[in-house]
Amino acid sequence: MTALLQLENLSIVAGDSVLVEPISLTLAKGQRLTILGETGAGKSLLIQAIMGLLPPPLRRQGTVRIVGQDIDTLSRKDQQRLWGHHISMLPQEPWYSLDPLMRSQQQVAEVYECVQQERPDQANVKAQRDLVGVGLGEAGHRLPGQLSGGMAQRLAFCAATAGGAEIVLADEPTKGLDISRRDYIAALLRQKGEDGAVLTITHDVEVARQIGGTIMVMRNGRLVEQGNAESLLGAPSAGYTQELINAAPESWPSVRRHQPNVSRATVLEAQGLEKTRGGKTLFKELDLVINQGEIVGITGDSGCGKSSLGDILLGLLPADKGRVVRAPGVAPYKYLKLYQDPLAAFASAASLKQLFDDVIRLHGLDARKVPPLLEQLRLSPALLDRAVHEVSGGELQRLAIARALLLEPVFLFADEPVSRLDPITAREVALLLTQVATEHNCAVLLVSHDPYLVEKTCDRTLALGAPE
Amino acid sequence: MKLQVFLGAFALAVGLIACTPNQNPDVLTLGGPFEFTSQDPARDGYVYTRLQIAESLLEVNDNGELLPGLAQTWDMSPNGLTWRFSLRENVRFHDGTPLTAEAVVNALNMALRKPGVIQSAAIESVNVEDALTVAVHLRAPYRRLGAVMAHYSTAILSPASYREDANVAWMQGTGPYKLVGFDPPHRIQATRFEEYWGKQATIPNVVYLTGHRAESRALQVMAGQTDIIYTLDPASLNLLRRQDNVRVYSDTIPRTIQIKVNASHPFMAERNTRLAMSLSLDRQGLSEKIIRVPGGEANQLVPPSLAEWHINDLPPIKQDIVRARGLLAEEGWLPGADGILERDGKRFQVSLITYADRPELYVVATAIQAQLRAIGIDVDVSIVNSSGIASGHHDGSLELALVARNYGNIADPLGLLIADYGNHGNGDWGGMGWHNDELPAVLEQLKSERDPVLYREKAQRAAHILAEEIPVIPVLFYTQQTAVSSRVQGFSFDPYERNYRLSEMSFAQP
Amino acid sequence: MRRVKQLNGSQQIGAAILACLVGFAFLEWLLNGTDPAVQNLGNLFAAPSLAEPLGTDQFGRSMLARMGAALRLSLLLSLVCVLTSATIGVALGVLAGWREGWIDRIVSFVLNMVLALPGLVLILLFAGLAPGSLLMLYLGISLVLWVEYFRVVRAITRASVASSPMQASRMLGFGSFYCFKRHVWPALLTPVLTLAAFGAAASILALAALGFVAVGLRPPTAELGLMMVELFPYYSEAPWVLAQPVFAVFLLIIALNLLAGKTK
Amino acid sequence: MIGLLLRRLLQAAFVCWSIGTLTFILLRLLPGDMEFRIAAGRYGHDNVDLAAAEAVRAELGLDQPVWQLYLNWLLDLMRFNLGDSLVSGLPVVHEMLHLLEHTLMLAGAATVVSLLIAIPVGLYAALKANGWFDRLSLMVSAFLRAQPIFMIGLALILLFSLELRMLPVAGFDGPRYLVLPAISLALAMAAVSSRVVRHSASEVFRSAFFTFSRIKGLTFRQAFLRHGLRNCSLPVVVFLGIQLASVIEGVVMIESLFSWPGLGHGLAHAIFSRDVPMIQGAAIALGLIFVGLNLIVDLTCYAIDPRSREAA
Repeated sequence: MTALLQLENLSIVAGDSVLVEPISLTLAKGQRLTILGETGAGKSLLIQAIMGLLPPPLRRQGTVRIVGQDIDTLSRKDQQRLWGHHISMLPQEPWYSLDPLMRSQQQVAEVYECVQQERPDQANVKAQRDLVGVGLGEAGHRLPGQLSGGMAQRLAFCAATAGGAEIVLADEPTKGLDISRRDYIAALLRQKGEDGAVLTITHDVEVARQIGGTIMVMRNGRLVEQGNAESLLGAPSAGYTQELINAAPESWPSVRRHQPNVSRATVLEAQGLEKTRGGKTLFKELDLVINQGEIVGITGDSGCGKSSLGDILLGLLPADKGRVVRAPGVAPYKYLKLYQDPLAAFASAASLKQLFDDVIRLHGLDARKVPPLLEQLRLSPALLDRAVHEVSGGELQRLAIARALLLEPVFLFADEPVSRLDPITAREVALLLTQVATEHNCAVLLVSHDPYLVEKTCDRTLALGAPE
Repeated sequence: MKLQVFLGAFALAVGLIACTPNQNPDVLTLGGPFEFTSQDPARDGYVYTRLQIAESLLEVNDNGELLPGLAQTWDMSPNGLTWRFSLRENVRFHDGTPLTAEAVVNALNMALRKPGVIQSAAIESVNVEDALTVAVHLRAPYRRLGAVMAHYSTAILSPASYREDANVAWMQGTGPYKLVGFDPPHRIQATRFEEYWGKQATIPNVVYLTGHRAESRALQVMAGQTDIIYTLDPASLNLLRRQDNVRVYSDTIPRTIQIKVNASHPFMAERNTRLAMSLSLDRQGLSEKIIRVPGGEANQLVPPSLAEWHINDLPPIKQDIVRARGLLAEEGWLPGADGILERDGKRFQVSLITYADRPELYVVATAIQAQLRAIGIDVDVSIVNSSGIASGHHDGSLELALVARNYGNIADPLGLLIADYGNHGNGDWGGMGWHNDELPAVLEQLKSERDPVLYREKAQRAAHILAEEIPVIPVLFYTQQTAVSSRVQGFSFDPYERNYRLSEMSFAQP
Repeated sequence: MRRVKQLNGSQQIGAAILACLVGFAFLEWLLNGTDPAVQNLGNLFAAPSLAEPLGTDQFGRSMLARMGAALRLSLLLSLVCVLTSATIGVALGVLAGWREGWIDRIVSFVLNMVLALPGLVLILLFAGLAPGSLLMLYLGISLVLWVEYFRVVRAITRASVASSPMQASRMLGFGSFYCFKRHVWPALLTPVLTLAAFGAAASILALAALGFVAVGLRPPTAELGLMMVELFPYYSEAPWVLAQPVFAVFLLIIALNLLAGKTK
Repeated sequence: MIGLLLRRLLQAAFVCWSIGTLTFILLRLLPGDMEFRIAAGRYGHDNVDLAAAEAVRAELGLDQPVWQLYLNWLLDLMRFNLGDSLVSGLPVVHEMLHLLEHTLMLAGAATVVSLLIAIPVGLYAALKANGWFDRLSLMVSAFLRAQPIFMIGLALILLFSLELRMLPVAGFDGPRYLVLPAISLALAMAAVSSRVVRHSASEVFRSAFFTFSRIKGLTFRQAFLRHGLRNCSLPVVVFLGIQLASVIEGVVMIESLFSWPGLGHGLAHAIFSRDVPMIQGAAIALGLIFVGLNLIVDLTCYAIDPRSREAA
């Protein structure tokens, strides 16, 4: 059995600093390898190094062999000749990797034409067959902009593999996908790995589990442990691996309280809401009551109107029908929102301290309330001296929570508050949010595409179906 | 790869163009500032007489004397009320029809329907006397009718040239060249008319191109693109004189650069003030350094070429700042803190307008502005359309105007001087707010004066009044600057600008 | 000073060139008392000397004085035009972008009218209205320039108003002025400064262009475009004199373009 | 598609009305008596006097009230009758067609030449981004952009007409006269558009989809022809639309410098002689060219970008 892809002491350096420490691996036909780790673990650099696409200040050391050829012995042109024919890559952001002006099927068909030298009509037939194979039979005439994230990734998969490459590298192929779509891509990769070789990079333990094969866990550019998927995930020896496994919402502790307290006051009530978008009815005749201090979850696939519902409840978006009633006598600024991207909550031109001071001055608050609040959210007060761009996403989201809680809100709409964060951070932030909100007696409407997350954190759940 | 192909193609294209010479051996190319919009002699007729497409009954020689044109002979009845013109035989229009008295009467009647110099003669009727004789009947004697019949606006075109409304559809003249291309306002093409009654032209084709920027006109002749450029700007003269392949001709023509003064303006009503302004001018400097043609200093309005009207023994006006200041002080003008003259708390501040049609006026105005500033007069110069002079005269807003006046417009300046000074010494282009009754009276007498000696005496008297009273300040005698490519032979310049004499020119053999 | 440090390399070069030109123009005004209109027909096209460091022109006028005057004119006119058009454009742009509705519709209507005519044609019409009037040039150029500010500012304001940071601020209870100060203005500053630099360059070129088609300023005003046209026929006789206004315009424009940063 | 045409058609009508009204108002305010200016244009500068002016006034009915003149003009405009030139007496539409022909010839030739320069230069510079050619083309472009457009024209005249004597200086009498004005205008346009081509091409070369198309196995040439060209031409075409305004401005300058008998020259001349119908005609013609060229840009974008077709 010949090795299709072989790395020997491959490391990536920038000047004097080592970004990825030496790593060796061999991938033979029929093998699947998944590298598991958080952002900043240097996983993506590894793939770029194998493809020869490292951005200039970065350098590769060690040997890469593709189908037995040491790529250092090949000219740049010959290296690129391996692309598509022997090695291919599934991109992280499929939308950006597809030509926005070309119809889906053509993007696959042209590979047959150019790489396999097929006649155009034949190429089209084959492309059509491929698309049908991944459930895109109806979408061949669409442009990438008209595809959903999952469809775009499946199209990219077809295009990347049409050239007949044995080796497929996949860089976070399931990022931002709903669970059902995520599983579909994982299945495709698993299947491809059976007649070729697949190297996948992901932070999602579930994806790694589904693809199977070998798993390597990486942290900060260093290999933590490796082993067979089942045994490694079943009984990890490294604490970090365990942490990663625990970070999946399935493994979170349930904070759900037994029954919402019926005697609590109502903070928000919606009656007969209806919203239509792009000719599709997202929901209709929807009634919802949110009581003080309770945590309500909303789930559903992307595009089902989860976020719209939250915005309608806050009055940021008009409803087509129905009305929203707030509790009488409560100041309007006590109904707030947490954004998916924490950057979206802050003005980028001012320092965090300035922004906090603005809020304190506006509402005549007590500045001494800030340090204990930050402590509660496990934040260092020194963070406030930095600019918005100088703190991590997890910290910024917690700062957003802190700023909201300063105003002692009665209702907080959290729109996918952790989906942009790394799993371990996501877990921490999500659990903190629900815990602290409860302590402050603030109702939370938590929107997430991940049913497990909602299940573990919310008092009750509202599932939105697919739009009609 | 692509780039090399492209560069190669570009070089090839440039190379091909380069192989074509700028000069065509069969075409004489002319350039000038005049834009034309119609073929009507009353509007743009000068273009067609200059290009020798249209001809008039009479011609004018360099001395301003009338010569036979389409009319071989002419005479005036003893009472001066009837003029007879006998036409040349065997003359054909460009459309092949013969020149007859009827055609001439038709052409003159068409001219009478439009404004123009022909209106200055009180013409009662124009009649066919016989097949080749035309009679013009006047209501009052008009000695200078001959000059009118030499004017471009009375050029004779065939009857087929005119539309119902008296406008010209396509010009059918009698000249040595016939019109073949008409692209207003920029291009006229003419080819030799083989059945011309006189001497055949040598050069087969002529093209006139309008170039409204003086500096690009000068460059055209340097580049060999154009053979003759009329009306050059002074700035380009030195440059052109240094070229091997260009000759520059400077011809004095009966045109004078002068300052029209509003004498009813409270500042300039006194003769002393106008004299002081005249004395402040460095005419020699203007002539040598600005116009770049030495010897153009004007001490009176009418240039030497119009001998009857020119005072030969008048001394030149020398710049005399001290005397100018003295004269102004006599009138109560004293310099203020910034050097500008003041009287009764009013600053001597006036506006001077001029127009852009003649390239040198603008430069001369700039120099005059600085020279008047030196005696304490603050002048604000603005450029207007030439029509602004006449309209400023009528609404009284004009203060000073720098103009170029053509005294040779119709071979004798009488008509022009009547227009300029006939109304108690005033006229659109002449005096303004000035009051003099002697000059108009003298001019009126000249209209019917038939004795040449008396005519001269009275003309001299008129010239003296103008020199003495200074209603208009003479500055420079105009010089026509023409640049001619060295391949052109037989060039000469008509000081009356009626005729470019193209048919006498030929190309040197290369 | 902090802003100067924020500039990149080529922007600093641009700022330095501009500072030199401004310095020259105003030092000349302070130190050199020569009247740029005083002629000396006996001293045409004098070569540069101690008395006349830049030589003299076709009327024997001091080129030092004329260059100083011309630079002051171009700089001041462009400054005033940019200030006017930026003020109007930013004010209307913020108003239209923020309020949308009828203000937006009215201003956009005027905008379409102005845009229907290419800028120079509009300036030509204005300059033709009163030839030689600095006021008309100023009005014409400003009228053309404000459109660009308006479009950019309206788009940015719209985006800012719809953005989630501003939505967040609104929910926190902040008023319009705070939202403008924190969200809209910081987003506007850089593009408006870039537009200002391009606008200044455009007005300098427009002024020169009008001088060229003879509807600009009157003689003996020292104006760079007018000087170029007047001196061009002497290109072989006195090339160093012609080179001065040409070089000055070149430096002005390149300095402003460098200062503005990347191509639009 | 229909909506696109309709929108531009509406804009064209709007242009006619607004330019007409604006020029009418502006020119009513012009200094100097109109009849004198017209008389000067008609009968020569030496023949302007009160009599000639009176004749003009009577003939053209210029003593009518202003609102009546305006109303008449609007009615004529609706019938596509732009009136007769006050100066030459010829129908304005006729004169416009003559001038329009030359302006379109100049603008068209200049655009073609500028693209012939900008596209290869921009692409080559993008291909070797930050290499010597890129830097050189940036410098040349910055140099050209720092000139008033007439300086470029004058420099070309000096070189090609006076020193090399290859080409005529000014005027129009055959295709050779087109070369210098077109190249001057083209250089000024290419100075900007070559950088736009360079920018959008390097953007495409660095884009994820271009890299992905290579990874799929396409050669550089295939990837460029199939994905690069169309994607980088879109911003270039959009930019050309923006550049149109400066092309029209350049046309006015270049026509004036080269005595080119086009609309820009005609407009400047008409403003000078206060020929109201001609000014309106020329300004409307320039405005309509502007709208027409924008329509071409729209249609080109429409052809290049399938997204806009889906949206329609």
